[in-house]
Amino acid sequence: MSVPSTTSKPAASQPKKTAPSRRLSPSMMMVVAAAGLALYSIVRIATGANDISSVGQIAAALSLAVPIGLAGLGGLWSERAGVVNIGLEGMMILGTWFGAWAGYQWGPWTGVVMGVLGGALGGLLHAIVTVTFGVNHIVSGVAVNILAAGATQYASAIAFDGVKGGTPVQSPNIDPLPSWTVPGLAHWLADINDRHWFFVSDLAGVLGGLVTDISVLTIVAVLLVPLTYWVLWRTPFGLRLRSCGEAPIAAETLGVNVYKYKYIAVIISGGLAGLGGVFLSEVAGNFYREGQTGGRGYIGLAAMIFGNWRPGGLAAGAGLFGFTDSLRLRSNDNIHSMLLLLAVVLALAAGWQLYRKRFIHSGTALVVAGLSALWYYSVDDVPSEFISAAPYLTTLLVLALSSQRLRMPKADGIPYRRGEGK
Amino acid sequence: MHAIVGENGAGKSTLMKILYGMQKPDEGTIVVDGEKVSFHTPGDAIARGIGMVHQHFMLADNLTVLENTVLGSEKLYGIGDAARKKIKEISDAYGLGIRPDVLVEDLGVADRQRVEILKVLFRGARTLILDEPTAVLVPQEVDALFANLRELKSEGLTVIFISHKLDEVLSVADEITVIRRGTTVTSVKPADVNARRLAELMVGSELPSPQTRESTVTDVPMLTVTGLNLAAFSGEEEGRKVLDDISFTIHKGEILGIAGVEGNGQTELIEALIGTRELDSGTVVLGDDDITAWATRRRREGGVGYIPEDRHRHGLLLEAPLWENRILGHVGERPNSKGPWLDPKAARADTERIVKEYDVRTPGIEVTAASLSGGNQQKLIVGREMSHEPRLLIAAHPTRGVDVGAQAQIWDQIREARHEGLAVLLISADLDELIGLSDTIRVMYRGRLVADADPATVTSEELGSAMTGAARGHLEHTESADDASGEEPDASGEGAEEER
Amino acid sequence: MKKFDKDRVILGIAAPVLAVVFAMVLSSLIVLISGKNPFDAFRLMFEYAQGADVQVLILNRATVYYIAAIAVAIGFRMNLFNIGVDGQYRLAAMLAAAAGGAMHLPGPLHILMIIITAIAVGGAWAGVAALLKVRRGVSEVVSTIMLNAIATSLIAYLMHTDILGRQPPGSNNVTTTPLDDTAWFPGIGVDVDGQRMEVYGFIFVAAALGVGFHYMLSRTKFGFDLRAAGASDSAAVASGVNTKRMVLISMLLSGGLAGLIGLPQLLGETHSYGLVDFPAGIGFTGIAIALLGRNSPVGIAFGALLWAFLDRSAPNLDFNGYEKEIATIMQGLIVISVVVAYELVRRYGLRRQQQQVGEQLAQAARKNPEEVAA
Amino acid sequence: GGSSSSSKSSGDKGVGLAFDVGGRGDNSFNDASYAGMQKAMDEFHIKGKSLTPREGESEDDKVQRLVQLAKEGYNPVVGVGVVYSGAVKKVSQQFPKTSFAVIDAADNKGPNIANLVFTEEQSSYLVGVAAALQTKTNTVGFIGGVKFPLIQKFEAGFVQGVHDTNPKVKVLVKYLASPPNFSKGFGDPTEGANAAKGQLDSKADVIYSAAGASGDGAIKVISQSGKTAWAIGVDKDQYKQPSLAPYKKIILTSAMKDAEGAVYNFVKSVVKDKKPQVGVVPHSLSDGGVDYAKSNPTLTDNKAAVDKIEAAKKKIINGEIKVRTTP
Ligand SMILES: Nc1ncnc2c1ncn2[C@@H]1O[C@H](COP(=O)(O)OP(=O)(O)OP(=O)(O)O)[C@@H](O)[C@H]1O
Ligand SMILES: Nc1ncnc2c1ncn2[C@@H]1O[C@H](COP(=O)(O)OP(=O)(O)OP(=O)(O)O)[C@@H](O)[C@H]1O
Ligand SMILES: [Mg+2]
Ligand SMILES: [Mg+2]
Repeated sequence: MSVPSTTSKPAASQPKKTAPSRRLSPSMMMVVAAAGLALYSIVRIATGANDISSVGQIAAALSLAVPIGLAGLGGLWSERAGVVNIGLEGMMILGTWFGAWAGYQWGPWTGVVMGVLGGALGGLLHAIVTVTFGVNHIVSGVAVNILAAGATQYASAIAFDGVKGGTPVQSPNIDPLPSWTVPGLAHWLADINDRHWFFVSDLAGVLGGLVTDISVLTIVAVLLVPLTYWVLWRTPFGLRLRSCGEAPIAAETLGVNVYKYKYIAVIISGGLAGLGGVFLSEVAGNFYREGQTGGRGYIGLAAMIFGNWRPGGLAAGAGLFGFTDSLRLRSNDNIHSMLLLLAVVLALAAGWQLYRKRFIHSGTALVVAGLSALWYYSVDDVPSEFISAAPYLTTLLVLALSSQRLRMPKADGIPYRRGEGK
Repeated sequence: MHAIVGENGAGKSTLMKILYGMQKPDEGTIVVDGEKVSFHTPGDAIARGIGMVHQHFMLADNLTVLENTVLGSEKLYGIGDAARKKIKEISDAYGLGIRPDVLVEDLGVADRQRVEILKVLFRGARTLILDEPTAVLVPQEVDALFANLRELKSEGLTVIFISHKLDEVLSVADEITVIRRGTTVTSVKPADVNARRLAELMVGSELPSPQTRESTVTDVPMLTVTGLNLAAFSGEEEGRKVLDDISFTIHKGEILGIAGVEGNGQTELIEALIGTRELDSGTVVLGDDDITAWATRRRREGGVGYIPEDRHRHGLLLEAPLWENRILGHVGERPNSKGPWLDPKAARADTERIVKEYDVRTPGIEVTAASLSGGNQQKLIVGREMSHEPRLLIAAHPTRGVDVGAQAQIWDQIREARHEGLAVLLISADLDELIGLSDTIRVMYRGRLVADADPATVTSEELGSAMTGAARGHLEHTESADDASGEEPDASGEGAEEER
Repeated sequence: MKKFDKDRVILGIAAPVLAVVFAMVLSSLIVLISGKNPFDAFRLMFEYAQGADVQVLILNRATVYYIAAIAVAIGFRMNLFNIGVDGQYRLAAMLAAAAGGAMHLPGPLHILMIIITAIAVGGAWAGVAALLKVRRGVSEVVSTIMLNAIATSLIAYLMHTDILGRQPPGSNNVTTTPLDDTAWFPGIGVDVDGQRMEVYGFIFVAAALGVGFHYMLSRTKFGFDLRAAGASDSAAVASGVNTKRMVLISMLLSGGLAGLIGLPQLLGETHSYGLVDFPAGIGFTGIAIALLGRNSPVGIAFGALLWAFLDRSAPNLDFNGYEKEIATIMQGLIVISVVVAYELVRRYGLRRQQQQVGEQLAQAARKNPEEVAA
Repeated sequence: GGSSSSSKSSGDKGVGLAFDVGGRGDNSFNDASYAGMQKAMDEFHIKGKSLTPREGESEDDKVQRLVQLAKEGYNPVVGVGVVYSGAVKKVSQQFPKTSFAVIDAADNKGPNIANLVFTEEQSSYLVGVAAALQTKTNTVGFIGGVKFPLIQKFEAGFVQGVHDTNPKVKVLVKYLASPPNFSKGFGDPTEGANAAKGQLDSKADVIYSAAGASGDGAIKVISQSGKTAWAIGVDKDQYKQPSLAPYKKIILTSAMKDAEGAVYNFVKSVVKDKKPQVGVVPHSLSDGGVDYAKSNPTLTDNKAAVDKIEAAKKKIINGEIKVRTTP
């Protein structure tokens, strides 16, 4: 099963720069995805946890992945231009607040614009501090987070208290943004999904989740992934921007105004994180609420690193997180059934390692596989605390199992001063 | 073709950066084509047809050659096929042999140098500034470069170039300007001066006299290396052998010079010897100890001195004061520490000593390493490594970018230590240095030691041909190779220079 | 040489002071937006902090922040970003509280055992991130973010009443078994209006940690290697530092220290870990303070005191009808302006130093040729 | 935010109220407590002050807040929420002449402490009955904000109410977060919405969320699901909550907890009656301290259902039904 593969199309078309040896052809990828889905389907049937590939599950995964993905994209823009952005959380907070503040007064679309601008404002601050003053990027990001939290709380008390439907910690309601369900198709897919057939229903669930009750912002967010790829890797603008993250001094010698591109990148970064915030306050909910972002900015950052500073990878990271997050939220059985999936996957991995004559790896995988199978069969219910931890554990597990050869932009996080190149 | 020469820190690069708009002059004028100009950014200079190849590579490793080339000038041919076509065109016209779609990080230095030149040509520059373009090239490559430059000149382009290699300057320049401590000393025609006179103009005083050679080689082995093998573990060439069955012995009092084009395994050899790279196979014996399994710290404290090729990356903590840099690499040794404790007082005192003995020009030991000039940084490193009575010294490009005066000093120190029984592994791109200093020379090519030579008789050109893979085995001196015009000495060579 | 140093000291002090003033000016503007008098706001904060009781609270808070920031700083010193201090200290405090509750030992030993447990747990939890980084190349930023969340779940699970938790009758909280009074860390009594208040005895531990951190960095071989690895990875490796081992050790140290963060409260105040009311988020504050104090033990001490002051005097704003978020905003502004000020001063200092070096060398050089010529 | 005027010192300043995390504006029991204080202030012509905490603060912050109130002469002083339990105990000893109350905790003894507690399990039981009667799919859901004993009381009562009414009804239980993630559990509508969606997809058609503002997300999703499904509110009559007005039709009922009355009564006992409440002051079905809401016509028009709920209520009051407090 792979939600990632549904959202990470750009990864397939990326040039042979990263990990040159293991590019799969599109048809191979389809085969792998299908095999994964089949395996997933078997687990579903074996466990009876039909929700794990239901239309609702996929739709929820998508909507939970969107804010994380947007924050991650924000991180990508900034870090590709060489500015580490730990301030995404703060920029996201600004997005939720400004989105709601404008949204309840002047309609949701104004809210979207203002939310993006609010996030961009956070980006601007980060850019001034890191680019103009050359301060350590992490300090600046941490300060942005503190300031954004403090400022929005302060502003809520002024702007929302006493307004009808508002309180010092919550904005009044915002009218909803449009969302669509593809008529006919969605219904038909949901119907097939409900039959719980092998494979076909799961496929229908995946497709159905992508055409059911899709908010306009979800569409925007999904489109932003290939768009980001296109802009950053296929346009002169993107080339210049990335050059600032790889070798700013070299870029400078070729007449690139490094400051300008860093500024643009960090401001766009803030805008994207802000859009993620707007998604929370206008689509996922319909009001601003203090603490609403709940650390999603950090998760977005993690998704970006998970995705090796590439749009496809980060979409996969956000997708994985959103997917497990919705499994966890929707039903306790889901996570229980994942134990079996884990056991099966690890058993397969063990076989593969055995084939490659790595006996220790193989043994470890087999033991863990056995344990999780044992766990699956010995209890009917995973303690709810472990269910809460599932998305985080999964992320960690995937990272630990897939070997990471992280390739961050070379000059990422290194303060740059014009005219100091030797 | 106008050459600029001068000591380290004379202001050559600074002057060029001003011409290129990277720095602003306090006063003065620049006239291009009879028109007074003032540049605020390199962009302005580029627009005026000025292009510059910098002393240090200005390339983004993680971008392709194509991307590095079009960056900043995307308006000309876009960033796609049109640009690729143009690059091929230029590459073919000047025989640069450029592959547009490889990552720069996978290129060797010579290829990078060509990419730098390509970048300039791509922009249609009429005035070329080349800041020490030859420092990392072997003689054949230098010749090829100059051939290209002559061709450009014949097309009406202007070339300004900077070099510390005075023979080179004399052979190609039409006019030479000497600068010293930021001012022009004089302008001369190459015909009117010789290398010695030029050097004296640069330094402002007489040069140290040439060394006398006396052998100090003993027959006590100090370093014995057998069967080193190492495969690349990443990148385009995963699995290729970067060290291929390397064996050699250095005796007490011997300097073994390794010649080779950069990227042929020298770096890996050094890493293997100081223990920062794990070998696939092979043994390293220092004196009587098999140190193959030793960690770096143990090796260094066990008598391996190390002058790294890149002092900024491997030799210094730039933001730390000199006395802390004196501790670096020898933290467990006296006078730097006692037991688990540092002894800053003793370390400071010893730094003072090094500064005095090795003539490190600094106002004090509390200044950061970054505020010293490169030459003085290098002297500090040499002083530090020599202070721990090494049994083996690994010296990689010990005088790179260092001016004539400091160079002589460093050579003297190495010789002196050799006299007292030090074994030295010398790796250098400066063939004159290699020939002048070594007792034995081996040539490294594609991870193998392919040739050896007697420094007393061999010429740089002969070495150069072995370095490009054109010659193998024991290099016997032949009179015909003395011809300085730089024909390939071995016509049957594979022309490996272009191959990669 | 002496002269630069004096200048540097003056600049070093002037910079943060000016920055704090600058932050206050900006905050004033923000107070003005809400139509209130900023001077009153500051006056309220300062007056309130005059009270001995509030000062005790400030010291106590600063103690906790100090430990947290030192824990973060150890990582930063070698370019490791341990966002996981938060999870490390909560898990450590919880398990140490449970272990301490189960033990019945004489005084100092009891406390010692609890401290050791806390250090071990904090270190182990950080060790997971360290191992993942060293063995699998997983960025510690990602892994510690994840481990924070996992720690939360693990704590909640372990606090089930049939595992380590207990629910006092009538209470809606779950706590660990209260510690015997042999495990109570003695505080320093302060008499406030006839009422006894205590400064955490742990303040001495914190101070000792600061001194230890300072000596470790500046006086030990290990500290030198740590700083070298932080200043230049490549140079450190060439000098014989085993970076993987260094990552492991510094992460373990960072986590071990993080384990101590919860102990002042645990041993000096609550004497049990409460699921619902044990403080959270101190790890994040620690990051801000470490950065504010530029990862130096002395800087962090000032940072922690300043932060604690703002924290503790903010309630008086709330009390007098001002938005207490003003204090949070000031904290953010102070971080930015102090750090910007330092950067400007650093740059200025570096330029001056280079110039001076250049001048002195030039002078020397001018004399030299004459000698040679003579 | 502070409230009302800050009068000059001397003697009694009026009521001091220290909020739980979330503070005023949580549309939940902080607000209800505040309303109780306001009511008392108006009625007895006294002043008052309310103070808000930050998330993740430690016990001494709470102590500091209570001390500040008591020291400035506020009397009585109310700590809203479990988290004030230990702090109230400490501060009450320091200010023996001040009356303190803590809401939601019953473990504090002292001559000047009142423990204002509620039998949330009872009201939850009643809405459980309502849910069991309303469901067509024989599946209902419970969403708890943060898993800790207080919220588990809601779960226990609800599940028992459902099963006592119709043992065949399945109850899906979901907690959104663990302590100390209160803002995620109680302040994140996204979490509530997704949990509710999941339960709806698992065929639940009545969902009871005890999850603060996260529950608002659940209510929104239920109303927009296009299915015939119902929400049950918590703490106050959410049918009447302005911010939920668009969805009120599907809010079947709410398990109410009269924090307003509790605070009011406590203040009254101190200010008017001069006989401060001390010890455990229970608020249960019998005194209206907790109850279920009868605002939605869907419920009230269903005579049979209301009768059954009322019958259960009587049985609980007269002790025939004992409601569990732990799941
Ligand atoms: N702005 C400046 N004003 C005056 N002196 C300066 C300035 N910047 C640097 N210097 C001095 O110039 C000297 C050399 O610096 P730098 O490292 O740039 O020299 P360099 O030309 O690269 O020397 P080398 O050839 O030895 O590498 C130092 O002594 C430094 O203190
Ligand atoms: N604005 C400035 N004021 C004073 N000194 C400066 C200034 N800019 C550069 N310098 C110093 O002037 C010197 C000239 O350095 P430059 O790099 O031009 O030397 P170079 O002649 O190229 O030497 P090398 O042979 O090492 O490349 C350096 O020491 C540099 O630090
Ligand atoms: Mg130069
Ligand atoms: Mg130089």
